[in-house]
Amino acid sequence: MARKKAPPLKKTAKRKATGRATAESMAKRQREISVSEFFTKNRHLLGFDNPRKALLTAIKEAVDNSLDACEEAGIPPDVRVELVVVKKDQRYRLVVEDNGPGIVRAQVPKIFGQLLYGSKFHSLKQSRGQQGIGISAAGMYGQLTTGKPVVITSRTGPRRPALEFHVSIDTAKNRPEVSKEREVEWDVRHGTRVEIELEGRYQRGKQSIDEYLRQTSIANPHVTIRYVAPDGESLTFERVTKELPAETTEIKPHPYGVELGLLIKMLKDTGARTLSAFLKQDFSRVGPKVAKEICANAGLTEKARPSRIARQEADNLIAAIRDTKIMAPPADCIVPIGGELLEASLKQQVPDAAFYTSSTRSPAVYRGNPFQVEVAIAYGGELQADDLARVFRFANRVPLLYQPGACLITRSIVGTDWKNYGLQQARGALPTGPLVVLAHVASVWVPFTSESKEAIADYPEIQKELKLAIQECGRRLRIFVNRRKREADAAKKKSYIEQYIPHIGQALQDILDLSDRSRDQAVTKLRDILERSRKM
Amino acid sequence: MARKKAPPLKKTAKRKATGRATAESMAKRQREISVSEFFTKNRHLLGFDNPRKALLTAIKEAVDNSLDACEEAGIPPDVRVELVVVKKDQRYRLVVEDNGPGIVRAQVPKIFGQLLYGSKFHSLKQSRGQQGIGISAAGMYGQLTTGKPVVITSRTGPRRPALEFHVSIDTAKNRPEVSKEREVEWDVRHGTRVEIELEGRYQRGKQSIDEYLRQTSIANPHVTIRYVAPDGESLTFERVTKELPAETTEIKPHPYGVELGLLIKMLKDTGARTLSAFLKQDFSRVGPKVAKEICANAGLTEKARPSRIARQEADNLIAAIRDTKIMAPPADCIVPIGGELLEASLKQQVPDAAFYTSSTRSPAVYRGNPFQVEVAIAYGGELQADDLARVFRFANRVPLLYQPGACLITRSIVGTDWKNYGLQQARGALPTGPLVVLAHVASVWVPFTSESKEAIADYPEIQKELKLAIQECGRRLRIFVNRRKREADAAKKKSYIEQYIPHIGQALQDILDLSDRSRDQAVTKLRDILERSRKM
Amino acid sequence: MAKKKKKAKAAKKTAAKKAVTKKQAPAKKRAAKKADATESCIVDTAGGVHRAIKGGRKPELKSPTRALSNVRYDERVGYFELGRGRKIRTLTVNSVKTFAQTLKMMALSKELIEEDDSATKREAYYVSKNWAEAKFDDQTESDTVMDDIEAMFSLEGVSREQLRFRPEEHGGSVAGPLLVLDRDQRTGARITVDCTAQGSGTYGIPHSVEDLGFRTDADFILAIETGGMFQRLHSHAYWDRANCILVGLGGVPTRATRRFIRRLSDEKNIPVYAFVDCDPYGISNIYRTLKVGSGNAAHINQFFCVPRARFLGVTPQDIIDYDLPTHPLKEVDIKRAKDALKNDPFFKRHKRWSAALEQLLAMGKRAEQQAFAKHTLNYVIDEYLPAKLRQASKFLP
Amino acid sequence: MAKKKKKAKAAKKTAAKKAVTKKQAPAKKRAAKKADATESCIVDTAGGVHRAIKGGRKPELKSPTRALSNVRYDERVGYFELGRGRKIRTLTVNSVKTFAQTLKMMALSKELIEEDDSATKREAYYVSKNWAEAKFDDQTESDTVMDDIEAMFSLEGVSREQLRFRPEEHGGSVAGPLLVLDRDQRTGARITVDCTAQGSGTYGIPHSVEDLGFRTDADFILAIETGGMFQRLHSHAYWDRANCILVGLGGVPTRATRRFIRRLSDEKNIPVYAFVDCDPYGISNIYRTLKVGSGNAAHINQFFCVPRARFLGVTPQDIIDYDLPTHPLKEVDIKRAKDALKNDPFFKRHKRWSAALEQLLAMGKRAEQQAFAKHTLNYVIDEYLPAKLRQASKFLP
Repeated sequence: MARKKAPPLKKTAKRKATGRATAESMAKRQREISVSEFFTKNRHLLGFDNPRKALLTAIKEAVDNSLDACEEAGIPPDVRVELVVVKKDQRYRLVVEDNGPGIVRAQVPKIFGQLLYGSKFHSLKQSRGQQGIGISAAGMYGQLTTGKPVVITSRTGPRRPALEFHVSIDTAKNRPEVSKEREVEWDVRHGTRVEIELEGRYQRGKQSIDEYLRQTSIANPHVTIRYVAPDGESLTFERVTKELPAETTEIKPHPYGVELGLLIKMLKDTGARTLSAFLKQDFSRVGPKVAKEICANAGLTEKARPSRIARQEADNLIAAIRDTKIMAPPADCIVPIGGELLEASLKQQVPDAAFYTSSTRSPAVYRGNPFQVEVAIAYGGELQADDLARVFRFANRVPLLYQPGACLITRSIVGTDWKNYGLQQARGALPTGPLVVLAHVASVWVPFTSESKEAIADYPEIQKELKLAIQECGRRLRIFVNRRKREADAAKKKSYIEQYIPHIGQALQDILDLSDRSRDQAVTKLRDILERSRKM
Repeated sequence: MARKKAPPLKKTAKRKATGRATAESMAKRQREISVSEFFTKNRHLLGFDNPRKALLTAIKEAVDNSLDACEEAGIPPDVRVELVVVKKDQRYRLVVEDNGPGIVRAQVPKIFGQLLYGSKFHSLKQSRGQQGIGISAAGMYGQLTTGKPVVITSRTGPRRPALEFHVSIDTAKNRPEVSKEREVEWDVRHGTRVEIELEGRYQRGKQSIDEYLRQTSIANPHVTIRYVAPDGESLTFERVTKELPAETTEIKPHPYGVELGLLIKMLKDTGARTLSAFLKQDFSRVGPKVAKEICANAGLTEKARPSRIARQEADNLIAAIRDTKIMAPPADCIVPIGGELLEASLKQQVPDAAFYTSSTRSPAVYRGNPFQVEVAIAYGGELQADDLARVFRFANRVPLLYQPGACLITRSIVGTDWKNYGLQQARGALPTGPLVVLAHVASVWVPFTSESKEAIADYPEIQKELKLAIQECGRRLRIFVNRRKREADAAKKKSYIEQYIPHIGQALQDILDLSDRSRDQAVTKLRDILERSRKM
Repeated sequence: MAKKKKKAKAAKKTAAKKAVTKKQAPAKKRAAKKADATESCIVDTAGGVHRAIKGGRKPELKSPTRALSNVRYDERVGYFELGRGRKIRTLTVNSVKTFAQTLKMMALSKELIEEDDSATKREAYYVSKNWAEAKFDDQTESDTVMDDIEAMFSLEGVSREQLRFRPEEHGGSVAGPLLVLDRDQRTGARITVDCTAQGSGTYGIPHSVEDLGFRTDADFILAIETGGMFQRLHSHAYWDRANCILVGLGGVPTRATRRFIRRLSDEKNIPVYAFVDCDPYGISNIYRTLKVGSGNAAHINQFFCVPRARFLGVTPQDIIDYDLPTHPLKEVDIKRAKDALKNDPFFKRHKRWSAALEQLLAMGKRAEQQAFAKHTLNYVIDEYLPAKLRQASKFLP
Repeated sequence: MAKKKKKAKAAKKTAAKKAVTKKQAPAKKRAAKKADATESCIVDTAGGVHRAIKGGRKPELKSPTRALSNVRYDERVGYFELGRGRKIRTLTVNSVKTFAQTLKMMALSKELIEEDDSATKREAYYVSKNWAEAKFDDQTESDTVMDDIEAMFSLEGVSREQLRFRPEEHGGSVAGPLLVLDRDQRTGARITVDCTAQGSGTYGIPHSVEDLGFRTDADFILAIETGGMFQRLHSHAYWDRANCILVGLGGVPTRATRRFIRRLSDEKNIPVYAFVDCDPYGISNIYRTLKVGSGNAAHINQFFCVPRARFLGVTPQDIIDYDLPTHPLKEVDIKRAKDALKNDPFFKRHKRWSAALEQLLAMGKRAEQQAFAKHTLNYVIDEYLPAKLRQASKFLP
């Protein structure tokens, strides 16, 4: 189709009077857009690109929530996941049930029926969920594709009733709508059960639900997961330990991670009366001495009223913070899985390797956020020797299944020179060999490359820790491989001596016309000499 | 650091009483998260990953807004972009000024101080902005990194005052705060001027501001852009035409693009009294006959009250729509640049090629959304012959500078067999040769791979149109190349005859001992024979 | 003109006959006659071109189609023969340059004959540098034109060596009871070279063997693939013990070596036994090429093939019978053998050969002719060759 | 034992002297002496090993370090000499296999000397197949051991050929006024081979030239790179006109050819002129190797280098003086020339050579020796060589 020619400018002017817009007419069309509407149109940003991925994402969000809740309440999680076929390859009903603390009545609608509602966004503490989007987005996707509300059953204690809610989202307002609420019989003491009907496609294999749950169990050795697949088969991943991870504490922001805009906001919102108090109360690791130093560096008095700090002064404050030496933030806000458990877990899921090891790094900091890295490897045995190494990636104990190439973990493994540890490796590729590498990044704020939380973004501080942990595992691997090789070598050398010394005797006899006796004496003597040196 | 061992389960129970959370204590921490807070923490989703990209993204959002506004008002856009160094390589002030209709007083704060506020999100109409995020996100980024509000100056007509606003965002509430508003002197008749101070890094080269403006000018031949760079140098991209693109009309959604969730919402919100009227009023391309057919297919009466349609019935309705043949949506909601203008524009920016051509496809539809594809190429002349082809990508007249590898346009060019058109091409790569390829996808809803709008997502319908347009250009290119080659061949043959026939004569003389006269006769005769045959 | 043509034609016939003659003629006389005949061929071809031009027609040159599809194998003839396929090259605007170069090259050939000189391919290329625009830009161009001329004249029974274009490559080495009748390079006087009188050295075959004569009472010619084996047999004067002529091929034999063996075996009517490695390369590339030629250069087979050749060894069965050390067949070996079984008219024709190749493939192994050293260094002289020669009638064809 | 050792040492000294002797001795006698000396070397080395074992020490073998860093060039000596760097190989658990194989290989060498036979590298590899576990798994292993032995014995002035390991490759071709004194392979009787009496054929240099004698009154030896040029000069009996001996190298000369030229020029005290292509390959790889040897095989240079060689052409200046057709220098040519200028002690030592290579690089062109055909085919005979030889004293060193 040829382009319709636009009218010349004169005509345009005329048309303006009749049809084209003015500032006033445009103003009338301006409207608020709700965040639900936004994400409805942009659902790929949340991991709901296609029916297959949507199914996995929904399960992931529900399971993450269950685990976070159980752990916060100090309950070793028992999670049951069931997937029921409504219409094969088109529509499924997803059920996730936990033994967690349950949810109080008033919160249920908002948690499941409003995007950007949650407890973790503002707190600096290690948890699976971060943004308060996940589970409500899953519900919204279900609603959009099947029209059905999310069904939540919750009981907060044995003596309280179990309540069932049917919750939808009013996307135009980003507000929950409860279409049904009733008491029901439920034979659990406390816990939450979520049912979502959604469009989806079920598939086994590499990025499947089975694989996700299996990896979840590796990174969460204290969790038991029961899974009933659409075909009715069930699968149980048993916990390796009953010990819960240590409780994490919430921390205040560290000064190094604060930008000007945030600082101004904090200055405005603080309850502190003086700048010095503000710095000490509202930040990690700022004591009287540090506060004093910051104020001095910024050319501000310690007694200054925070709400009166001007923009330019705040700017100086930022510069002053960067110039002041401040201790790294406390690390008890993050809890690694731990070497022993990680190895035990890996052994359970990858049982046939010959060698396991792990390395847990000390906590470190990027942009003021504490984080901690741990790596485990399994090597040899029945593992495939001519494939590329398999990689399990975790962030805050959640497996990452998509976008390995975009992920800092993969890049750190690829960027390590595995030839040093006796493996083959093509340039820019994973090492080749009977190897599984598991890496876990725990942080109060894991920097993902996108909101669908599939890959960890490039931060040099995190990469450094990953590399150090990988290298430590690699060095132990090299020791193992070398010991194996030495054992084989020693056996070979022993047989070498037996095999080849007689030939030396024979050759000497041929060249020097030795008697048989001389020859045999030489052979015996030579054997002694070599045996002696071998044992040294 | 060794992992702190979690206490055994018994102790946990005890601790629960003291420290661990309960449903009630958790409930207290639940909070709403504002969309501004969300995007502050996830600013890479909007294209503010790093200072260099942030600068470009901010300019892009401001220029997009200016162009959209001017066109809607029927005014040929004159846009002035100025970048002032506040602190080299750290902080810049960006000024974008247009001759558009201006913005009415009441709207200014919301447009610049609230995310997800805009006029285009709900309308199916081709425009640059879509979501109402861009310019306010740019302002928010500026505020976050420099603490300064956005300064907007606007005049809606020659007899109205010019108003200056200082607007910030209250990120906790996603609401604007106006810190200053005043009348100012401004010597323009109508227009808008936006000033943002922000952290940034200025760089020339591939993904630079210069390049973005140059490409914008290619795709918008009706626009004049003046650019003052940080070093004070100024650059002007003059318009090629004063004709504005034809005005686009807004369309209603097409039934094929509607999902169940949206349909239910539309049924609830409609003013229509009957199902038949609802279908006819609220959708494109549904007349009485089609409405009747849909109702029949769904097993519903035409008189049914829309608000009473149950979920299951709505589900049937969706199935019925998919089974009914419905005309493609009207195409006047999208306006291509047009072959002539595209070639003229390309010629202005890539002036030294030997050959230009373009192809504008008829509008087509993906998921109910009309779209249109156009492609232009420049070839030969002074263009670099041994480089890979250069690619200019556009979506709704906006240049796409980042993520070429993730973009459907790039993939369509790579997936075309350019050897057919006389170019070299390595497997999986762009063709090699003196070639520039420009592709533009216009649509009421361009599917981007991320909110930062850098690459077009994979839709087979769009890919097909892209390929057809590329192939049409390719075929014309082949004709051009072949004609050139033929002309060169003919010249070469003519000179061949002149050059080599004397040698035949000489050789015959040598072998056959001919006289000079015989030799010359043979040469003359042979020349005749060959000239005759050449002309046939 | 007509007279000239008749004379040329007669000469041509003689040349064709001479090329396969078995009667011995004094070298000088034969050489002169051949030169005459070759020159006539050139004149005749150029005359045809000239006549066409005078008649207002586009001149044409005719040569055989060079492709496996235009080859036939007849056991009685003994080598791959050219079929009837011909390619006509018409002088057109596109081919005018090549046509001119072809004629210039023919003129050069005539000049060489008249001056009793010869030139290598490379020299011919450099000569062309004086042809102004008609010069060759690189040697692959001139080689192609020369190959075309060779193919064209092969139809007249004239070889490239007769056109006085000599190959660049070395000839093979010869030792044993053979007198080569040649001429002194200085005086042109007849001389005789005694191949038993070279000491530990050898007689090196010249680049052109057309004008040589032979005198010998050897029982057979032993054509040997490797320099190492040739040297062993020579240094132990095996040629004396077995009354044979040793020819060291040094891998795939050069044109001069092939033509030397062909002429010697034809004129003296003595059998040729090939002694090569037992692998598809030795069997197919060396032996098969020596005996029947190759498909894609069939136009030269009439000059270079040695139909009398038989295969002494190493055979696949020898690997078993003599318990030879082996190497595994390589990918390329297996491909080559399978290809021979499937496509090669020679191996397809001879059941015993097909069986031998199948046996080799089944074993998956190959053996080198020097592998007999495993037993003793001179096992090949003391045991293997005598045993084999006692059953020469059973050699593979 | 002490007695035996003394005797061996004396023999060794003789051998070392003989290797550079210029006096002519009857071939038979010299051959026998050499064999004696070589055998003594082997016995002496093995004796050292045996003594070490008896003394309870780990036996050692000493060989020269084979690296450019262990090479020196002294113009008076005339070739790259080995430096003082030595590598001691101690018998350890790790090296026991190689050590056994080395001694077995030395025993084989002794056996060959005693039986007056020789073996190629490949034959030696096959002989090892009888060594049970000590056998070589592939020929690269046995080649390495043989190279080590060669290096080891080179310290005693004993060459690989004297150890009776003969190369696989062909020797070069010879024509011209030269009588080669040799023995009949059958009877061992003295015979003389006349290199002017081979007709159009040539005398082929045997694989081992140690026992040859020479008689000649030629003025010089002309060493020619390409077969085509050699054949042209031979077929026009250029050797007669210029009273020289033509040696066709056929590219980089083989060990036998180099040793032949070396012995002939040394014993008859006649100059050697190299006539090769004008490119870094001809200048560096062919001429430089012929004259002074190469850095990484310096242990054999004492046997194979021809310090008397001078460079006749084609020189970079010839390209200009004779207006030769050229080809552009290839990447690899440029790299090779730059490398020679920077690292090669020979070219660094001779200013004229550095200048010539610089000239070549500046022109960016190369020319082949057959390029003279551009003028006329025999221009090289009629003009170029005579002109050059009139100023032989100006040849590049």
